[in-house]
Amino acid sequence: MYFDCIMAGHGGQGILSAGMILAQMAFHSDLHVTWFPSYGAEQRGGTANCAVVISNEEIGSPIISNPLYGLIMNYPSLVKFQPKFKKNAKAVVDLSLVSKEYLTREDITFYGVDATKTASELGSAKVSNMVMIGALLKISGLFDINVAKEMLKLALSKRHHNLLPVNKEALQKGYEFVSEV
Amino acid sequence: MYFDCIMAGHGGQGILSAGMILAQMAFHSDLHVTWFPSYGAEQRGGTANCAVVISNEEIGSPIISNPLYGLIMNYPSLVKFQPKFKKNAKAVVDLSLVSKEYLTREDITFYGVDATKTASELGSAKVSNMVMIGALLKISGLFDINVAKEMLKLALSKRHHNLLPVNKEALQKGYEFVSEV
Amino acid sequence: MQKVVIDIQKCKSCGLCIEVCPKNILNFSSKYNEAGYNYVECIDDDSCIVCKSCAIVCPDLVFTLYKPDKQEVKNG
Amino acid sequence: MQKVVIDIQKCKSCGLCIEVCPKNILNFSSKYNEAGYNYVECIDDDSCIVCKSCAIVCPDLVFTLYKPDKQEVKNG
Amino acid sequence: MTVAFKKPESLLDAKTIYCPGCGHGVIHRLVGESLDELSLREKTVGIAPVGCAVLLYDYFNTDIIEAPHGRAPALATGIKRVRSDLTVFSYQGDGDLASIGMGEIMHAAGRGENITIIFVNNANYGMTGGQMAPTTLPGQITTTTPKGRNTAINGFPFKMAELIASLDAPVFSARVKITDPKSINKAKKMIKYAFTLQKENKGFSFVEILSACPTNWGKTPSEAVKWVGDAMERYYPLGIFKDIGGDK
Amino acid sequence: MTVAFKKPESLLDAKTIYCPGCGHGVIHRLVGESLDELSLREKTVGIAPVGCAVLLYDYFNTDIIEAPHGRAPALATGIKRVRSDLTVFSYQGDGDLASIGMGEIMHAAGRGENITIIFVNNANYGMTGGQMAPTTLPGQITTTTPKGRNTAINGFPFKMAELIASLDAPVFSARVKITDPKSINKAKKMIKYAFTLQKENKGFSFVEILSACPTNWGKTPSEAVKWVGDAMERYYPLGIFKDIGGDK
Amino acid sequence: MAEKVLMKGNEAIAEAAVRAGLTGYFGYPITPQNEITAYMSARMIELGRAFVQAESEVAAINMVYGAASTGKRCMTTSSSPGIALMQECISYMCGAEVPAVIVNITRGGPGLGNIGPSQCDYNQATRGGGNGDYDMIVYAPHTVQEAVDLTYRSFDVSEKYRNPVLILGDGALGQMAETVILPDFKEKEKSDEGWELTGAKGRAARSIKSMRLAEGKLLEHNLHLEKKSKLMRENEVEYSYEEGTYDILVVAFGTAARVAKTALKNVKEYGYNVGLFRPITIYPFPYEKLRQAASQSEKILVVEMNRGQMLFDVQLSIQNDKKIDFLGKPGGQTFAPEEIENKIFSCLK
Amino acid sequence: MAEKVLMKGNEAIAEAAVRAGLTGYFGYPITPQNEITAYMSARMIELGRAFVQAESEVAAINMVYGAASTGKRCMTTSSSPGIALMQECISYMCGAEVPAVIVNITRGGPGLGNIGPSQCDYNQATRGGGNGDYDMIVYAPHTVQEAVDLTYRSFDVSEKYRNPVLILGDGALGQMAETVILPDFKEKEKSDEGWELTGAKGRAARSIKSMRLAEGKLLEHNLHLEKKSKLMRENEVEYSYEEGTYDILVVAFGTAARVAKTALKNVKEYGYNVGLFRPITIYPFPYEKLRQAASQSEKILVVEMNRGQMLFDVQLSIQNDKKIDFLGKPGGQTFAPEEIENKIFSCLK
Ligand SMILES: Cc1ncc(C[n+]2csc(CCOP(=O)(O)OP(=O)(O)O)c2C)c(N)n1
Ligand SMILES: Cc1ncc(C[n+]2csc(CCOP(=O)(O)OP(=O)(O)O)c2C)c(N)n1
Ligand code: SF4
Ligand code: SF4
Ligand code: SF4
Ligand code: SF4
Ligand code: SF4
Ligand code: SF4
Ligand SMILES: [Mg+2]
Ligand SMILES: [Mg+2]
Repeated sequence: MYFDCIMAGHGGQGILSAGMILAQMAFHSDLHVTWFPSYGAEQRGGTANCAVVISNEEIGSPIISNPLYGLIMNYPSLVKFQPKFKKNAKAVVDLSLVSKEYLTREDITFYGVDATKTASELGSAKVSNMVMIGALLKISGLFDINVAKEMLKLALSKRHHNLLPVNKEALQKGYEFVSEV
Repeated sequence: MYFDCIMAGHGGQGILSAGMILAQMAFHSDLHVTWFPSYGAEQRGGTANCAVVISNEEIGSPIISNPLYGLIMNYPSLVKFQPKFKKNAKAVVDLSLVSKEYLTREDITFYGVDATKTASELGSAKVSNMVMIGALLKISGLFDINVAKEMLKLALSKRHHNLLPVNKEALQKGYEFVSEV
Repeated sequence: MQKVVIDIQKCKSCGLCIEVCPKNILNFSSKYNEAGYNYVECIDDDSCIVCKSCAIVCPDLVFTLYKPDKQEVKNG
Repeated sequence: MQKVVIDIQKCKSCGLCIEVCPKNILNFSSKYNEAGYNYVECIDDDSCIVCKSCAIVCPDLVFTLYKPDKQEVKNG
Repeated sequence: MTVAFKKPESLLDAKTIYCPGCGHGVIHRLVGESLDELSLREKTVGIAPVGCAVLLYDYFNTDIIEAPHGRAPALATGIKRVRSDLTVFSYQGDGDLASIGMGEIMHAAGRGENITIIFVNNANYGMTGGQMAPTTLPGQITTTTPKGRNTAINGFPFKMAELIASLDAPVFSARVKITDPKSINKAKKMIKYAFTLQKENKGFSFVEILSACPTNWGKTPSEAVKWVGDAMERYYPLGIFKDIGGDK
Repeated sequence: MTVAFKKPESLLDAKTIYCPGCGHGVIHRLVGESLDELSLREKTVGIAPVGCAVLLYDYFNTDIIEAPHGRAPALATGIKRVRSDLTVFSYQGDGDLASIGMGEIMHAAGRGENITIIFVNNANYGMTGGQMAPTTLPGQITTTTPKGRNTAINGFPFKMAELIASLDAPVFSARVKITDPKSINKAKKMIKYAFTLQKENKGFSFVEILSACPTNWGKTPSEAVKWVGDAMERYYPLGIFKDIGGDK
Repeated sequence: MAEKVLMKGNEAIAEAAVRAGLTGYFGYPITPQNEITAYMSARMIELGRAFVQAESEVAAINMVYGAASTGKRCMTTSSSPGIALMQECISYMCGAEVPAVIVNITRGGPGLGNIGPSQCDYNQATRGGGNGDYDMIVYAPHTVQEAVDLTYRSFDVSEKYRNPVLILGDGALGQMAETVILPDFKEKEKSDEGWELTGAKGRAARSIKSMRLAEGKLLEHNLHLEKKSKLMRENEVEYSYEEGTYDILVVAFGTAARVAKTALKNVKEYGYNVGLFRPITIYPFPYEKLRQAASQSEKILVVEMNRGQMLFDVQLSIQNDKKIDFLGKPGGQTFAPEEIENKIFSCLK
Repeated sequence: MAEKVLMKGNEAIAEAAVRAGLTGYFGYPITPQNEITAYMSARMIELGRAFVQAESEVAAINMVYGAASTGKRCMTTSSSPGIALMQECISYMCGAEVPAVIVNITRGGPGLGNIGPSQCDYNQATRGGGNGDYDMIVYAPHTVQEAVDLTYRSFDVSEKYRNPVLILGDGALGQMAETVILPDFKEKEKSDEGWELTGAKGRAARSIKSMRLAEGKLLEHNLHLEKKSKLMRENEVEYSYEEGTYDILVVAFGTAARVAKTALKNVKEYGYNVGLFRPITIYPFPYEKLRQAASQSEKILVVEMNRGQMLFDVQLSIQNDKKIDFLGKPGGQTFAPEEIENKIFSCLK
């Protein structure tokens, strides 16, 4: 079993913690996992990204030049990563922020979900990242959605446990609403 | 032809320039020559020394661990260098400042001259170093005393040329007065 | 010709110009530039008094401003 | 017992103590110590008033000074 | 229509990597305008720091050299000493100038090098993600003072403009802010004056600029700018601390 | 007879390598006496500079560590932070402290480390043979200012005691001289007070001592001492520039 | 108390040091190791230990030098240019025999370079840029777990030899989060070994110094240091190698080695007989073992994220340049496994 | 105008640089090179050129970096610990491609060591302690005359490669006076090569930098630097060697080589067949030539005033450790000829 994914968006969207939550799920499933963030000046200008690799074997590079999966939460990230995906890769895009016309590569499959809008509707713009994760779980089959919801408790730090319900709901919505573009 | 000599005394005695004058003589005789001074913190506490090597061939080390000749102008220098001389070395000592009883090594030949006193008598305490050089020329036969006197002009910097006569006289006195201890 | 020329690709949506405009004629567009920022637009160029406040506070040289020549003002 | 004890091996012949002694009882010896300095000696220990000036200005801790106990002074 | 405001020639037409609302952009422009107005662009060498402004050469239309962290005043000294006809300025952040570069700035000032220092005080290390700088305010939270700068442990901020002014050689040292059009225009005046002094071979000039770093302060650009005029200005009074440009 | 004057216990019974009339010897004694009188010898770590006093460990009867040139205040910081029960002092020359070590001294002072700095200002680099120091007087001839220090080229001397006093954290900064019994006794008082402040955890204390370097000044010891009280004192006024030891 | 967590390399290194009994941390911010300094600023203060954000890397290492001279466990961390600035003091510490741990989370060079993962400081780490003859044990971990384990042990090793130890990581190791088992807290205070500066109470005054002015003393001291180096070379060599006879033996350390593992796995799937030799200590370098391993393999491929630095040590070890091929990537970036695979295939041809 | 004089090594090096067209000298006092700084403080000012006594070695090299970026010939000089402090900036200069000349009059190390002559900075000079991959041409003169000649040429070479050049001497070379023929003054201003910072008048603005943040750019830059290094290795190797078949071939550089000459002369008088291989550039090292020379000799004896640093390069060259013997003296002092003679005799047995 091998999974890798690039997650990208702008600073305030919780991209790095979305990646970390996914990594925590893998960690609690006793899988090998690496999480690798963009760092330093790269982060300035507002974009952030991270790479998550999950495997049942030792992981070589934590950095992925040509990802299998993508989670794209703004336009500049699409510009940056669209050319890099492996052939036949799958990418979830937040359609609230990226318009479909820019999804130009034909050898990869794009999936869309209105993450930002959905999150706002849930009453917390901050959980758009969880909507995206929900969608990613669906298209990748990485973890069962219910197992994932359970693992959220372990992945979220204690002081955020009051936010568990809304996060679970966000996961669920993403899982449900995602569809191929 | 190979000659090496350690010259040592305290700071004010013009030890380094005495060595340089000898080196200049060799330079103007188209011989190979190196002059190597004590430097840095070594100089503090008032002692100074230099090593002069003169040869008709390329010179290896400018630093001499076991000198063939010595020119000793105070007691601490005697303490420092007496043990280092090569067997059968020859050393001139300023008897105005070092008493004979300290000249203990029996496998080397000591020569004495009252350099400081002689210089004072010549009216210039500063030329005690030249008295010593005169003595050294005598015991080493390195340069003919008259040639040496002539070369003084080349060896002394222009602004000291008014001191040529007294320096020549000092050379001569050292040459004359030196005797085995 | 416009008085307020906005280089939308440079705008970073910091909002400082909006706050400082005495005529309240600057506002965020609903559109995003290439860098993903919803840039500023001037919603009423006519009202601009070319006080330059926007340009002076803008960290990103987004603005170029033109002053009508006296003639033009008269012809207003 | 002497009031002014001089560690001749440490003296560097700087002369500062000589200048400062109010009783003018310090002077260069005609002899040299191991380091080659003609060291200082006290030429009249009796006159010393133990003002400590010499010891205070001496950079080389050459001096140890003793004060007569009151008793001794009286017995002079 | 005539142009009322446009990019100075001393700047390139470039998008910067600075965060939204960052003060560096404004300061670049003020320096650029000053060089333009004094006709210095073509004989200027600027020195980029290590800090958010490291890419100065992508933004300035003048010759630029990148200094190792903190050493810009030494580079400036070198350049000016062998090419006294060039206008030389260093552009430095507070970490760069007041922390690792303390020795170099003090000594360039002490020698009275005929150079101009543009000192951007944003009360933290911007580029590396918001650590405490020598200028971080008491109580200010940064990534290395998670409970706020504690003066008992971290010591007190340095007031560089005053420090420089206290030395004998510098001719000009001032502190300005860039929070609103008026203060920005004033800052511009000081910067231009600093370059004028250099042009007239008067000697060392130093302008400290209080500047916003919204990203690392965790503030919106507007909040950040307010904090400059509020908390920062309270600790770092504005003003001219030394000006002997006329007397020298 | 009772002992009226003897070597303090905090010094070893050693011949020093210092030149005749050098000020370092007197200063060593004053530090040693202060440590003795405050019963600090057994819990002291001193820091030797790179300079003529580099062999401090051969002269002090306390633990001593040798710092790289100029870095003594950083070592002092390290030691004090992990062993706040120790008394920590650095002993530094003017080249060491004010030239290469400018950054370290300013920042140790800025942090207000609870340490004591003994700063020996002899207006030149003694150990390396008499080059210009940051404290060399205008006009003073050294091996690197053969025509005298020219302030137009070499800049102005730093007045370190004043500079340190101008910072917020330090509790004590003073300048003394050691030219005669009276001034030496006064210097002793200041040094002892500096250590007292440290003992009472008051913070950073700094004593600058004007000191003779007869060898490199090309003067006799007596002339050199006179020059300290004359030319040097004129440029470097004596006094206490900051003392908030009581208030803190 | 051993804990299994998912943790960033930088923070894991910091926590390992804390658990090893770190008493003083002194550092200056630099990417890609900022998380260590940030972590320590909270953690050390919380534990009542010393944390100082130094004014520079020069100051940081000098604070370590001072603090460690008291016998306390101390550490600094930085990245390439910051480590360059520490060279003088590292040389002093080796000369003065003061133990401490230094971490270099390497970035791309030379100069300001970039902030990506790199192995371009191998020479700096193993040959030194400080003045004089000295050696430091240098560990080159390739996973967060190994970084933790080596950091934890490095304090003991540095004290054993009274010599600083360097941990050479890179941006990838520092930035990535991975599963790691954290070691227990070491609680015991170590006893006085006779050199620590603790105040001359009830004993003669001690000194710590690198200078030896008196005639012959520096020679003596350097021969003493050489003896210690010899002991290091005899006792501290570490490597990872599976005995075998390979068509190609890849030699790589740190992050390059972990990417090479993936590449080798993939190549093996094609049925090729390929192996990995991974030095864990790069000083002392496993010359002997590599020589022996190499003698059993057809070809040696050295893979480094630089222009070829460990390559020299491999050449020194194998003494047969013709057998050795090199794949370098000096761009402040990691290899993709395919790059290594392609090189292996081209070597196999 | 060539002049024959008796001159101290330090002063002769200074005068050679002046005659090569030095425009800016920046230095900080340190023994045993103080005479250079002192000499320059008078000489440069007298000629209306720039002399600055910097506040530190870090400042000095950064002044050189700045000044040299204008295309002017610049120089700094120091000794071991001072050179250690320059490592970061040297790395920057190599990355930013700024030519200049750096002189190291080596003293005993590590740390403060002593102020005697030493060769203990060979690794620092040739492998670098700065961060990242970079190379510097390093000349190792063995007489004052050679020091003068190499210093004089080094400016041209540094400009040819847009890279700093290091002159590696030692306290003996710097302090001794010897007969030397000084070269003529170079008068010609060099023309603009397209990189110098001189003000953007009538041309696009230029920049000098070592950073390459954009993806792939640092890789590209380092491959470009590697190409330059390759050219250096192809074109700049220098050595002194008399072709022959020797029982013992001594390999030594700088002051050790000159003492070895005396020793070899003495040994030859006993009728033995012994020779000297003396690298003049230690980077690039004469690997090829030494390999060839060694193949004709029975035994190789490496002689260094350190613990064995060039030794590695000799091993890399010869690839047969069994043939190589070593005589080191890491005490901040020169050899006496007898020490080398004795070692040769014991090798001859
Ligand atoms: C020698 C060295 N140390 C540390 C760094 C890491 N570093 C890069 S920028 C910076 C500080 C930037 O802060 P500041 O100077 O205040 O500039 P700002 O980004 O806030 O404008 C540091 C520490 C480096 N590049 N080189
Ligand atoms: C890094 C480094 N740079 C330079 C030196 C050479 N050096 C030794 S002592 C010294 C200056 C001494 O002057 P100062 O600090 O004033 O002390 P003093 O000897 O006058 O008491 C210098 C530059 C050194 N040892 N290390
Ligand atoms: S120039 Fe003044 S009025 Fe016009 S848009 Fe700008 S701020 Fe508003
Ligand atoms: S100030 Fe400039 S960058 Fe900010 S919103 Fe206005 S135009 Fe955009
Ligand atoms: S104590 Fe006073 S009186 Fe006695 S010798 Fe010393 S200076 Fe003279
Ligand atoms: S002051 Fe001390 S060293 Fe100087 S002469 Fe007097 S006793 Fe001797
Ligand atoms: S981090 Fe701060 S200083 Fe740097 S660009 Fe962003 S706002 Fe500006
Ligand atoms: S050189 Fe100066 S400071 Fe050094 S010991 Fe001699 S007199 Fe004292
Ligand atoms: Mg800042
Ligand atoms: Mg001094």
